[in-house]
Amino acid sequence: MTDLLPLIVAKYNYWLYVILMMIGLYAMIAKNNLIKKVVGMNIFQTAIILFYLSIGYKKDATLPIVEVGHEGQEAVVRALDYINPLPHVLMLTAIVVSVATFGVAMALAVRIYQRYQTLEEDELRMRLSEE
Amino acid sequence: MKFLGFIVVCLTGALLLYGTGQFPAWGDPGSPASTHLSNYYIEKTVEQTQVPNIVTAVLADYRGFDTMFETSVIFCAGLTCFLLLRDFTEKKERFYRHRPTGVILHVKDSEKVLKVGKEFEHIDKDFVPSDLIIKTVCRILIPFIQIYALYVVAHGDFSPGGGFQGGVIFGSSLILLAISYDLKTLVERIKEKVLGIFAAVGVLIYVGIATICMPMGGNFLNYGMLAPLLPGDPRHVRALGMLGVEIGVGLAVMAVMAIIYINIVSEGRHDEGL
Amino acid sequence: MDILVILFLVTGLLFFLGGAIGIIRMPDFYSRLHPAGKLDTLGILAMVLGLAIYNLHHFSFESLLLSIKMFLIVFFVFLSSPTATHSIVDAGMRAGLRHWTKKKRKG
Amino acid sequence: METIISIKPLLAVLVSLLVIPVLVSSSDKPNVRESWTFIAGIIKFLIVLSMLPAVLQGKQIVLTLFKIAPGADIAFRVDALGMLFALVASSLYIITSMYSIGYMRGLKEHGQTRFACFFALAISATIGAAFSANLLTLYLFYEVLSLATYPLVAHHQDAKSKRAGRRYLIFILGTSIGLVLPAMLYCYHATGTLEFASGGIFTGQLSKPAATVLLLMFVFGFAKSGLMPFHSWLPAAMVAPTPVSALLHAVAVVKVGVFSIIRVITGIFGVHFLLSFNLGALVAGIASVTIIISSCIALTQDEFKRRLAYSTIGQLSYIVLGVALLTPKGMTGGMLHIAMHAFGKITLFFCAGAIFVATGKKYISQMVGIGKRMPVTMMAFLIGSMSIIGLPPTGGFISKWYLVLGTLEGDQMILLFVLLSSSLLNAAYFMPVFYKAFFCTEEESMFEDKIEEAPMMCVIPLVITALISFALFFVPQPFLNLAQLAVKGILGG
Amino acid sequence: MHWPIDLIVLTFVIFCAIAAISVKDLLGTAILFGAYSFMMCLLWAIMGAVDVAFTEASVGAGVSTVFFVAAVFRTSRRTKD
Amino acid sequence: MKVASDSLVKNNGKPAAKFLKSFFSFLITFVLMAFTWIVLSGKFEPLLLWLGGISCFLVSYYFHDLLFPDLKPEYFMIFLRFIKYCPWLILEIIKANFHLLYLAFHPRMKDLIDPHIITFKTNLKSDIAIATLANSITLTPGTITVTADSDGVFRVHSIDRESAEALPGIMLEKVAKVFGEDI
Amino acid sequence: MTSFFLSVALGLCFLMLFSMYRALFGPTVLDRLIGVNAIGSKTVILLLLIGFLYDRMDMFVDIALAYAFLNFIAVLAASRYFHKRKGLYEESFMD
Amino acid sequence: MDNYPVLIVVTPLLAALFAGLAAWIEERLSYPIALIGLAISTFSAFKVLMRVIASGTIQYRMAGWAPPIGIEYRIDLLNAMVLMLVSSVAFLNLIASYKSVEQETNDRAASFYTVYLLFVVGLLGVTATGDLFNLYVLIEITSLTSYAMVALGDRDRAPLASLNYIFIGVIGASFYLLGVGYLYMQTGSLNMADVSRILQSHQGSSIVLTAFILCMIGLWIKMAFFPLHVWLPNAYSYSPVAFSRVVAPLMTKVMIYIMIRLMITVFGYDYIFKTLHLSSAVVWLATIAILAGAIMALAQKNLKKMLTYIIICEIGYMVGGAWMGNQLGMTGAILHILNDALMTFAMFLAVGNIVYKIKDVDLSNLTGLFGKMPWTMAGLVLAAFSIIGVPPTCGFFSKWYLILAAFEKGAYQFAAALIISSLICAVLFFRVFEICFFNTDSKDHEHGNGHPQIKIEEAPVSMLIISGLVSLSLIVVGLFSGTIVNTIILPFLK
Repeated sequence: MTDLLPLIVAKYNYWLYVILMMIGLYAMIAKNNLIKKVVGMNIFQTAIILFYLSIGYKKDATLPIVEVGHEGQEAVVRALDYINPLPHVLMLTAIVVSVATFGVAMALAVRIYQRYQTLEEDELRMRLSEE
Repeated sequence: MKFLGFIVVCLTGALLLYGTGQFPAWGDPGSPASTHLSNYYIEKTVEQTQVPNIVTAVLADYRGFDTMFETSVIFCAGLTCFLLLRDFTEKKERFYRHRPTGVILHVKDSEKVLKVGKEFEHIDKDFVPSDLIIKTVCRILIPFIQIYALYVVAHGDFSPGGGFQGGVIFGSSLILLAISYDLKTLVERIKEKVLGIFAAVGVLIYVGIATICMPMGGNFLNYGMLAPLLPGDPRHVRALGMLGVEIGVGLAVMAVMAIIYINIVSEGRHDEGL
Repeated sequence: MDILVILFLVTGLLFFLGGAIGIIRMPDFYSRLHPAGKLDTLGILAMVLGLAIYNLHHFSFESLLLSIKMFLIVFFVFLSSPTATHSIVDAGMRAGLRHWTKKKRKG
Repeated sequence: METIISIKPLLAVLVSLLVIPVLVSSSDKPNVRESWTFIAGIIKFLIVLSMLPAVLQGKQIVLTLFKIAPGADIAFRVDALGMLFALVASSLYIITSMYSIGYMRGLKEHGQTRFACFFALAISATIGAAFSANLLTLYLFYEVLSLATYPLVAHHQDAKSKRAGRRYLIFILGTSIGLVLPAMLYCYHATGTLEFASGGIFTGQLSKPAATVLLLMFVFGFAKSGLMPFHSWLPAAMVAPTPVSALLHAVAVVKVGVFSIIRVITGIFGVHFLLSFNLGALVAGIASVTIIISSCIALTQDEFKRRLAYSTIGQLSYIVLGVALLTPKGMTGGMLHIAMHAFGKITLFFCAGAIFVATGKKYISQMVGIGKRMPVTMMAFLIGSMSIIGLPPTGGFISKWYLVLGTLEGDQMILLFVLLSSSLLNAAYFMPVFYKAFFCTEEESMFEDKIEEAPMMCVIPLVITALISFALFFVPQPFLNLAQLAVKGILGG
Repeated sequence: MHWPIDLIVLTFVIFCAIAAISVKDLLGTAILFGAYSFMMCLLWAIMGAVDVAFTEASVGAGVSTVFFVAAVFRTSRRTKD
Repeated sequence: MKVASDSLVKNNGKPAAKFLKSFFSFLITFVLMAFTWIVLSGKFEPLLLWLGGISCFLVSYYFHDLLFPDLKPEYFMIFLRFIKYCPWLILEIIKANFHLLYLAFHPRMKDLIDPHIITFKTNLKSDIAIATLANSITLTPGTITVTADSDGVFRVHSIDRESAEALPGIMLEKVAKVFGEDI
Repeated sequence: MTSFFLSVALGLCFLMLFSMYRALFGPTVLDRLIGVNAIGSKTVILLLLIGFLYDRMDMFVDIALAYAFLNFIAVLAASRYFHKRKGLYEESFMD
Repeated sequence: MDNYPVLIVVTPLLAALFAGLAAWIEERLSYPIALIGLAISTFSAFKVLMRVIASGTIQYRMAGWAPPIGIEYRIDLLNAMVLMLVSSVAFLNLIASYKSVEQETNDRAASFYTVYLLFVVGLLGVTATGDLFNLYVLIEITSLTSYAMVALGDRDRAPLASLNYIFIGVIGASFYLLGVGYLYMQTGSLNMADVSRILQSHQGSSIVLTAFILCMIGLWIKMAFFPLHVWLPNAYSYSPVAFSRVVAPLMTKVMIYIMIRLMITVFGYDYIFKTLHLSSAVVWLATIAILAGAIMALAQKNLKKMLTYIIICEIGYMVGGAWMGNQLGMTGAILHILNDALMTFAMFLAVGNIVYKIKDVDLSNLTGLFGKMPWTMAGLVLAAFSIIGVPPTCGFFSKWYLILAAFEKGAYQFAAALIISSLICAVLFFRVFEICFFNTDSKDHEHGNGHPQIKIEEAPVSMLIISGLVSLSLIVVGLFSGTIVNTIILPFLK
């Protein structure tokens, strides 16, 4: 037990990200409703963000915003004191992208509903084959 | 499909779990990811750019090129929603509401057009009058939210936030206006055309600032070259460049969020939303 | 000073606990809204108060501004929370949700 | 061997290609269009002819156009064999185009411009194939030729020609892409070059089974040669207008197939290589089977052009057979037969076309007594068929003579028997036509007793070709010399 | 130091994710999706990624939930799974 | 069905007065915004102050009619009275909250509560007064405003009798006093 | 003090579980909405607490503030749905 | 003067934004703006290509930061070629699509150009960049714009196709992003050259292996490699013509370019072929892809849909070639990027012309087209020959290298698949030609006499000229393929 806790602490973030990603992926593949799929898509994307941020985390470090000294003198910045900023930057971009995709997907869902009055994939398929 | 999905998911999960086997421990300061590039950013940012928020500095300067395209993505999303949903056709059936009394007229004849103005307003069949309490409270809240959004944009250098977040919050304030009153209020206040122009201009500010650096003798995006154009301490020129860029991002994002919301919620008819 | 902070925080926690319990225990949607909407609001007030006081430990102009900023949160919550509650209850009404009454249960 | 770098081969190819835009632009002025075709044909012939002296002196004319990969450029090389073929093709192009004017106008065919364009394209490809320096270039022009002739085959645009066109494509493209292409690439992979070399390009990279497979892939792959399992496109393609059939079966298409096989056997595998594995006999066997069977089928055909088609299949196999004998005489005979058969067979097709133009008859059984009505045509027919059968005062005799000598030289008595018996069969399927045309009673004759030939533009070409067939018996030199030169080059003697 | 909170919030996140995709009412999905975003935001604040947390707060809690509700408003709440 | 009047419709008036009114509302909004900005920012660098000024100007220029659709001089007094009202309200809230806490933790909660809806009419006129009253009602535990329309009719959901009986009562008086309206 | 904050934070997390129960299993959508709203208010405090844990309060206040705004907007939007959709057939002028 | 590399990407972006502005202010301006933007971009690409051929790889530092810190553009011969290809194809298509955009996107033309330009920006950026994450962002731009464009097509079916495209596209991009994350975790860097340098010492790591698999699967999804192709046919065939003309030739090819780039520049030959030994498996997969694509194409009744399956088949060629693990295969794959882009472009140009005149391109509607639109059909025929692999056209020469590579590796099944697919393509296209050639609906052509004079109804001249130009370029490129291989591909591979 004493060995297990450090191991879990060391890796659980990664394991849980995998689980989250599996949930998202499953929803995207197996769900029947288009909006559910969009949700799955978003979960999938957040899982990736979680993964990246887990990479960037550093124990006993503070936010990647440098504390400017109170009297204006610049303290020496030590890399160990700050969390890795690069994954944050990357993930900001990724979030933006996912929002954009989300908006477009929603717009499309509205369009599809306008046309077919349903968002269930099997019903859509039926409608398509009827025409 | 469910079974297939399950199998795919399990395979992917197995692959990823296999990959985690050799991961360095969570939060390990000595992992390669935290030592190679990031140290440079952490140690040099303040010195090189005078911006305490490293994330902003990396976002808008070191990797500003990414962010430029990120903004383009947002712009593109807005444009897409507009293209997909915007519907300019006039409906044959129309509803009018007499403003002072709240009487609703249902006009079935497409020829007859009531004058929309002070007395009558054009509504759709989903019309529900907005709630007084919500309306009043939101009326008070919205300017504060907006000033907050602008604060977030302006303080991207010092605190979390920046153009994108500020833009989103500003956009939400507009959305709040649309929710608490109705969509028409928003559309009347900020015309669709203005939003469209804002979206393009926002990205254009970014790309423009980046492009100006080239005739000034630097590489693309090299804000350092803007020193002759800007007032103030030349050491701060990069920070100023970033600020300009953030403002562009904020403008674009604000406009795009509003565009997306308006188009989705009214199916592109811009009459009545949530 | 610390005791004051702890006191406030614990009070806040208590309010939150009450809210949480209320949310679980109350019989219907409308009565659940009462603890959710109000106890949480007060909980926020108490806790922010505690934190703001703690923030003033190293007193300076900046930390004072920061504390005011924290109170800004409270200000907004006090404006928005009842509105949200009202909005939800209105939604419930319009959605046609029946409210739980004692009589019905007895009868 | 001396080589000359010259742009002439390219010009020869391009002439008829460049004339296409002109043809298209003058599509509503038939006379102008036709004269352009003529001019192009003559220029082309002259260019080819201008290279003849150099080739006869044993020189080669070389031109590299595009470098694709080491050892496989798009390049031209004019040697004796190519010259022989080009000479035949370009000369007959003039005649055929003259004939086609008469034929097409006589029948008021549609799409004459299209016809002329693709005709020009096809002849360009033929010349290109004749002059190619390596297998890649040859393959290129081979494919172009296949595709250019498709619209010609399907010219009528009705269900029958649709079927014929489809079959044509399936056989030709299918074999060339499915068999020749991999074989060619395998050669390139194994040797790193595709240049035709007199001794072949293989130097022991292949085992016997591999070589056999490769050879068979090539031989069957060039399905234009009509070797037996892949022959049935040819009779089907007879739905095309007769000038096309003439071009297909006498000059361009089928001969390109045979020519390609000769090139592969001599230039890629090399005579010695094949001899060492005794693979010549294999090809010869296939060829002789084709000869016998096709001749027998030809006997049963009533449609004139189909009979000619089966005859062509047989005659082409003569050429393959001759080359596959791998003896000097046999090869000379085979190559010579390209020319001789071309002139003979084109005459026959012209005759068939002329009859169709004049009377609208397609079947032999309907032609009883036609000799009285169209004596010139039928006389030409006689000469042509004699040339095909191999009877003395015609050119066909010479090539057959060499073939027979070749079998004797190679000690192949069975093949000799095949040759002789097929000659008999040839006679058996041609003579009845002639007999019915002239020797019939008044009652049997299906035509009025009045001489009414096809239009002049139809008759003149067939007279010319008949005369040339006749003349070649006495003056076979240009072709004979070329063939002998080619054989000398191949056998390195 | 922060790992217990981190772990708890992560668990919540996963609950929310599972619930969001299995609720049989799309508006419920939208609401749970909002909760999911809250949790994510919290998680990232815990991990020290304030900028990301801010973005997620503004995007996930604000805009994207609103878009979601808007889309559901214009389509239907019904779903079979 | 009654419909709330739209407060965004500009009321008629002379152009000059209208301009003055909007200018004042702009000014007050600007001051409010500037104060908020300073609280938020906490930095006094010239650049940031400039930016703050511009931001406040933009917001108050474009949205001043939201905060103060019809500015009256007595608003200042209202503001003062409102500040006076706040402590009482907070006290009331805290007091009542303990009541709710008691309810929540009570083992036999379901016997104690008796949810029902009551309706009452007030004479409040202005939107802001109605909203304030409604929010105050909602904040004081035991009662939640369900609807409140511009005629001053309130529907309130209360969790038990006790809370219901306290309404409208003293709170209405206070609010009416704050906004200078009759009860 | 830090450990106290940590335990308060953990306590809040624990309380969140209750709200989460409503959000996950709430019989109606509106119950979920209540749950999420409650989670939101707890999260605001939690964010402030984390700020203290990191000792970088100034950074986290902004987030908490934004959070308070945006939570409100989301809840408003969700409840506004019912103002429009369900009431359509009962109260609207349309029959 | 040294800013050409970035100008390639930035001018279309600026043009897109100005076109977007113009959409609100003066609609007619947006087309010329777009045209000018792409013209400058093409010119810059040409300049860059010339300079790269003359003096080797160009590095361009964004914002002046040195590579691992900032983003860099690293343009070598392969990049330069693909950049040239993308920009010129986009430019030509823009010229050709003026009329069809007007016809298809009623009153949204200006916005259409904006999205179009953004799409091109994405493709160009993807090609030019030397940074793994920048690549992702740009992939997302291309994806997002293509979702939009696809959805603009057929009013009934396109939105659904587009939504499915979004789902699969997001999965693909996310897998790639995950792969980059794994790489970042192992190396701490995002610059391709830097990552590659660090990876030298981590050959056996399971993280790298996972990263590799994830990146490849992501890209395969994006390029519609066989089992992951399901989105492509619907998405491409329902999109508006002006867009499908540019997405079909470019999108998948650029993705293949990325795959090759990752294989060569990031992971390295040795890692893939010596450490992992994945070559034969993928070549088998490619073989199946080719056959499956070809066979599925046979079953289609719509010209556009048939072509999309042929694209899937062609992807199999390129993936197979790239994974062959020898120089010939890589040469073939790279050459086929160029050739396939050109021939698909020519094909879709011709199809676009047909669609302009005949709305529905079901095969049964095409009767008598040779008579009606001879020039268009000439273009179509050339493109078809190129796809079949008839010699003087360029399609033959890349097939040449691919088959040789297969022989060299001993992957005979791949060669066989190539040949069979060529045959199937021949069958497919000649079926089309037959339908277009034989005018079955007019009954009065007994024996070739008295054909009714068919009225020629050609597409607009602008479309025709581009179509003809591109079709002719197929032959020119084919004939000069030796030059291309010797000056661009072989120096690059060495």
